[in-house]
Amino acid sequence: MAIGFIAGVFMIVQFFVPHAVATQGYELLLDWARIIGAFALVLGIGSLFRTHWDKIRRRRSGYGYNAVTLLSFGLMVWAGILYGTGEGSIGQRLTEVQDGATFEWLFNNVQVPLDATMFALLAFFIASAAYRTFRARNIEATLLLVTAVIVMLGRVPIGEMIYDRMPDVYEWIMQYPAVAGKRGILFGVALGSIATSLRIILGIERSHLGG
Amino acid sequence: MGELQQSNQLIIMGLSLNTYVLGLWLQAALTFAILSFLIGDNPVYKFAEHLFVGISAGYGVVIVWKQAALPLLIFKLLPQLGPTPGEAANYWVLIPGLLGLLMLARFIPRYDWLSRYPIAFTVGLFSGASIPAAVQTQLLEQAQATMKPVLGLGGIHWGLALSSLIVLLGVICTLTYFYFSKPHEGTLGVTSKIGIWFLMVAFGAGFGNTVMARLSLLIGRVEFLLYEWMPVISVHFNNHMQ
Amino acid sequence: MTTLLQRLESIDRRWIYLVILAAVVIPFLMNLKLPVGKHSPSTTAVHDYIEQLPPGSVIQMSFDYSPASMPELEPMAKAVVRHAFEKGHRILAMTLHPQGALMIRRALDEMALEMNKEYGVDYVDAGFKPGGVAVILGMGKDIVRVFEDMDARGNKLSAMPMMRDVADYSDIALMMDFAANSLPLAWVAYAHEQYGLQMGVGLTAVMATDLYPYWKSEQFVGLINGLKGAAEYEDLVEVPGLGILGMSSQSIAHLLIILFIVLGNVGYIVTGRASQRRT
Amino acid sequence: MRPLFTAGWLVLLLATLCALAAAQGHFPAPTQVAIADDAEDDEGTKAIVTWKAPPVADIGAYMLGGYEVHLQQLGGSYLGRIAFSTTSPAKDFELVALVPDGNTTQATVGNIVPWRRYLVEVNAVYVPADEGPRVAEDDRLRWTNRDVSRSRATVSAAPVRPTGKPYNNKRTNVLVWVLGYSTIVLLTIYLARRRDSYIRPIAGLEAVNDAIGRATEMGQPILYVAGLSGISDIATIAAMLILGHLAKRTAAYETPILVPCQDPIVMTAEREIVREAYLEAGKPQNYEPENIFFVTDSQFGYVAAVDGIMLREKPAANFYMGYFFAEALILAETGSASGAIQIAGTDADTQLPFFITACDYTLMGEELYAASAYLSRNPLLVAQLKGQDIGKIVIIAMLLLGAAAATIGAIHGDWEFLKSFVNWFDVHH
Repeated sequence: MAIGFIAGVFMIVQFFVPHAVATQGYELLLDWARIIGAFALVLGIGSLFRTHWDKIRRRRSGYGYNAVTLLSFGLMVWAGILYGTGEGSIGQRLTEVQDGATFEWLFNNVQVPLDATMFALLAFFIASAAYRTFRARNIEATLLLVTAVIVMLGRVPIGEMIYDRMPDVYEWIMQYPAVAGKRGILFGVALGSIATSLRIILGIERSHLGG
Repeated sequence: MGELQQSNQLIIMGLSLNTYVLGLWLQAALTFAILSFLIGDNPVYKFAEHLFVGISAGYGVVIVWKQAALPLLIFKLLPQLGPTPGEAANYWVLIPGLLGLLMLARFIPRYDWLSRYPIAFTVGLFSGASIPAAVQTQLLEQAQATMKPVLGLGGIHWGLALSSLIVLLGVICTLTYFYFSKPHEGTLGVTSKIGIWFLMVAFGAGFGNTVMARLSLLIGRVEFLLYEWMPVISVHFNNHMQ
Repeated sequence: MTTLLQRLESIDRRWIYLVILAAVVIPFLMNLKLPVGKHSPSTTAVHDYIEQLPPGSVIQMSFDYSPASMPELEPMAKAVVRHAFEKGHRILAMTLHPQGALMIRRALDEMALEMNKEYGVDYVDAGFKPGGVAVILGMGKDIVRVFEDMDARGNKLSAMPMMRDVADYSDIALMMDFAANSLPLAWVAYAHEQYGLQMGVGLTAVMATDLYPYWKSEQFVGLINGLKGAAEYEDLVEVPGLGILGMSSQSIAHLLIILFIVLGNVGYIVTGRASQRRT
Repeated sequence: MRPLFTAGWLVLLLATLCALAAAQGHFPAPTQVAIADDAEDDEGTKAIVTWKAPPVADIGAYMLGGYEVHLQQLGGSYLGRIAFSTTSPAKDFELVALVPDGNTTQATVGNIVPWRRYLVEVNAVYVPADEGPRVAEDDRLRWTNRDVSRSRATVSAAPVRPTGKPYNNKRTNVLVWVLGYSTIVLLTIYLARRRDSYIRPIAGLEAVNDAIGRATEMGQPILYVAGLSGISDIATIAAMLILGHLAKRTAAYETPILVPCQDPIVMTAEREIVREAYLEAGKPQNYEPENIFFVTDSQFGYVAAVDGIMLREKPAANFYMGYFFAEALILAETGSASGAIQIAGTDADTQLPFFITACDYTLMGEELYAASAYLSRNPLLVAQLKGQDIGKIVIIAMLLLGAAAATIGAIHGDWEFLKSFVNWFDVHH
């Protein structure tokens, strides 16, 4: 579609133009994309409601949990937008930019611990993944596990007690061989992503538009 | 902590509760609820998961409303509602507003094809932006970092030169692993094999280097439970004992 | 023997979870303080730099992290604050991270209370300032103006006794940036390179790997690397805290994971041979 | 005696003049005010104002404290924030800068709209000599002296029209790569039809059919996660293309494919892709848009929900394609515990180690972008891979040349062309 072509070409061209018009145009279009994103979120919320409301309506097993989702969603939107800081008329609250105390309380005491704990699960998963899969099956797997073990030892004082130059070994691995592999990936990724972008801008690839 | 003084008293069913303390209990309960996932799926985790989805989706809506919809669209069209009431309305934002509305055409099956326009715009925009960015940060910067003296001549330390040579060979071999249009046999077979070795070293290093960061996250939760929540429990117990 | 190893190979992963949980929790419960080992030169460099500053020097600290990286960065921030206060230095705290304001209150206010330091005289909390590079550049010209003459508590910055001695970067002996992101790069590029501000950094382990070369090239006076660096710093100031405790957890968990890997491989090799014999 | 006599007269004369000037409120004004485009400024938003100091610097108890610079825009119209032509009536002069130093005769003014015409006027400011010039801390356009006297303003002779520059020549190296590589890719695509092309096997993609087959046999769905970086990332688009090919195959087998989404725009595009796939497979009646659904835009909220889906819906195969952050291992470990076949593909180099260890097959980096070509065998896409391979050869050649240049440059420090070859790759952000 022409609109995608124009937007894409503009973004490439503006990169090479230092003029204020180019930088302002760049920011303008990014703002536009954010506005479109805001509308798209309505679709997302529509989908969320449909998924959970369907299960509640059909009394599918465990529909109580779906009610939890919808209620907590409503609570957060109420606290953040409809109630706001709790001052002024509903119209004033709707256009309030600062967050109310209730909204912050919910965020700090519900979302933050959930986020942090979900993230912390990784401590367990990283251990079990290492245990299950670090097997010296062949050269590749052996290289993977030996490097991982050396690097892990390089990070704790005990590594130094085993071999006093462990931190240097760690440093060398991180700065040279590991960088080589990573850089190879980055080069390939750059080539692949640029080619894909070109295909999209030129309209050779249009399956994301259903065609 | 300092928040203690600022928090309000809540009275629920005759029990006087401090919102700060209530928050700590809630945080602790949700921490345990998520950790219970490690034992297996259970109603407590399921509850926490559904709560998490609802709260975070709600949070997302509030943030988009306050940080995108209001300042970028509504205050531009109706400045009298916003922080700078004197400013003139900017009707150009009607263009993205219209594109956004086309997105909503999805709700009307007959016109849902209209949503292709905003999608084409967004995808085209970011595709275009990504091309020079990829060249700059992934090609040029990385290429230059690889161009180092690879022989211990002219005052270059041989160890450093050898390390740089390893990086150079490693990058080249890794690139040949990604070569698609020829079978990996003969020389290409050898170099791509060495390339995989370098990849594996990189992955092993990445894995080992991340363990510490991930354990720190768990330590963070443990510290919360031990040093923020536990003291509150002991205070409560003491109060009840008296 | 073989059956035991076989069973070990297909062990329920929940046992592993339990062992990791124990490895992390027990050091805290037992107040276990494993030896810190040799101090890294990059940590010692920060310590020595603060040590040699004349008493009363102003150290600026930017707490550019959020609750997510608190376990790694808070222990080191507290240790550095303690060291600075002990030496009689003054601290100007600030942050470029929206969630950093809370981090300042947690790390700085608590230490100030413990060490009996007076707000406005010994330390000032300028709070969060949005704008990133613009803030860094602006502070090179006029610090009070950048913060619009307002500290995090709503007081006038210019009214603080300490701020009378602080106009711009030339009055700051050292800037410490505690960060879990690439903000130190902006500080280096704009404050160090353009205004000659001496700076040290305290980083999460993941970021430290990326920024290590800047210490090597002497753009940082020193670098405190994750919990390990925090533990070393606590050891240097001789007040063990959450850094050393956390590092003990880390050490034990690391060793256990390595042990798991070794056990798994022993099991794999032994059972692998057994199955080979069968075929 | 004579010099002293002359000096005495001069002082007297000067004092009289000053007293006269002060008494009449007449302070000398700067002369030769001019405004010019800032040649260093690429954006076209800055201009340089110059003037000559007034002839007399001290007047009684007053001193020349500095200057005030006023700008006048000569009209124009806006498109968004972009300015065009200059026809509407001029605005008033507006104070844009204080120069609190009598010795300065130049100022740079910013915030100018490019391509508009501007006039400038400068007046001198006189302040009590014992105070010196003082400017308010909170408002750089306000003097805080107890008394401020201004001369009349001198207007610049001609207006300026700052233009900025159309091209950033520090980015030529990027332009060369963009143009060169695009040409290679487009040429290979253009020449595509000429011959049949080979693609080396990609293990993860050979396993796709097995995974779908297994799900069909077990009568369980397939789970597809298209990364967490949203529509702004090309990796997500690559992942959506792979989804299209997968959906075609699952449609044929009538195996449902669950696609939880974290970005609503991605969700909308994916629905379109999957619908089209079902249409092509001849089973449009089996397409269920509800299977492609929005969860939440929060990273870990999304992961919590997807983990729940894995344990409750028990998909037989999990696909993770696109860009991932720390959640990669949470997803992959939960999936592995639930016993699903797992195929991952990502260009996130930080997460590859975790997918490699916890998944059955992993597409690494560029393989993610090659996947849609491999799955479709579309000659255009296959040709694009050829273009990428030529790009690799060019990079390898550059690296070898660059390393050689650096090595020889270390020996012959004075061979400048070697250094300039390596320096050509410098980037300017």
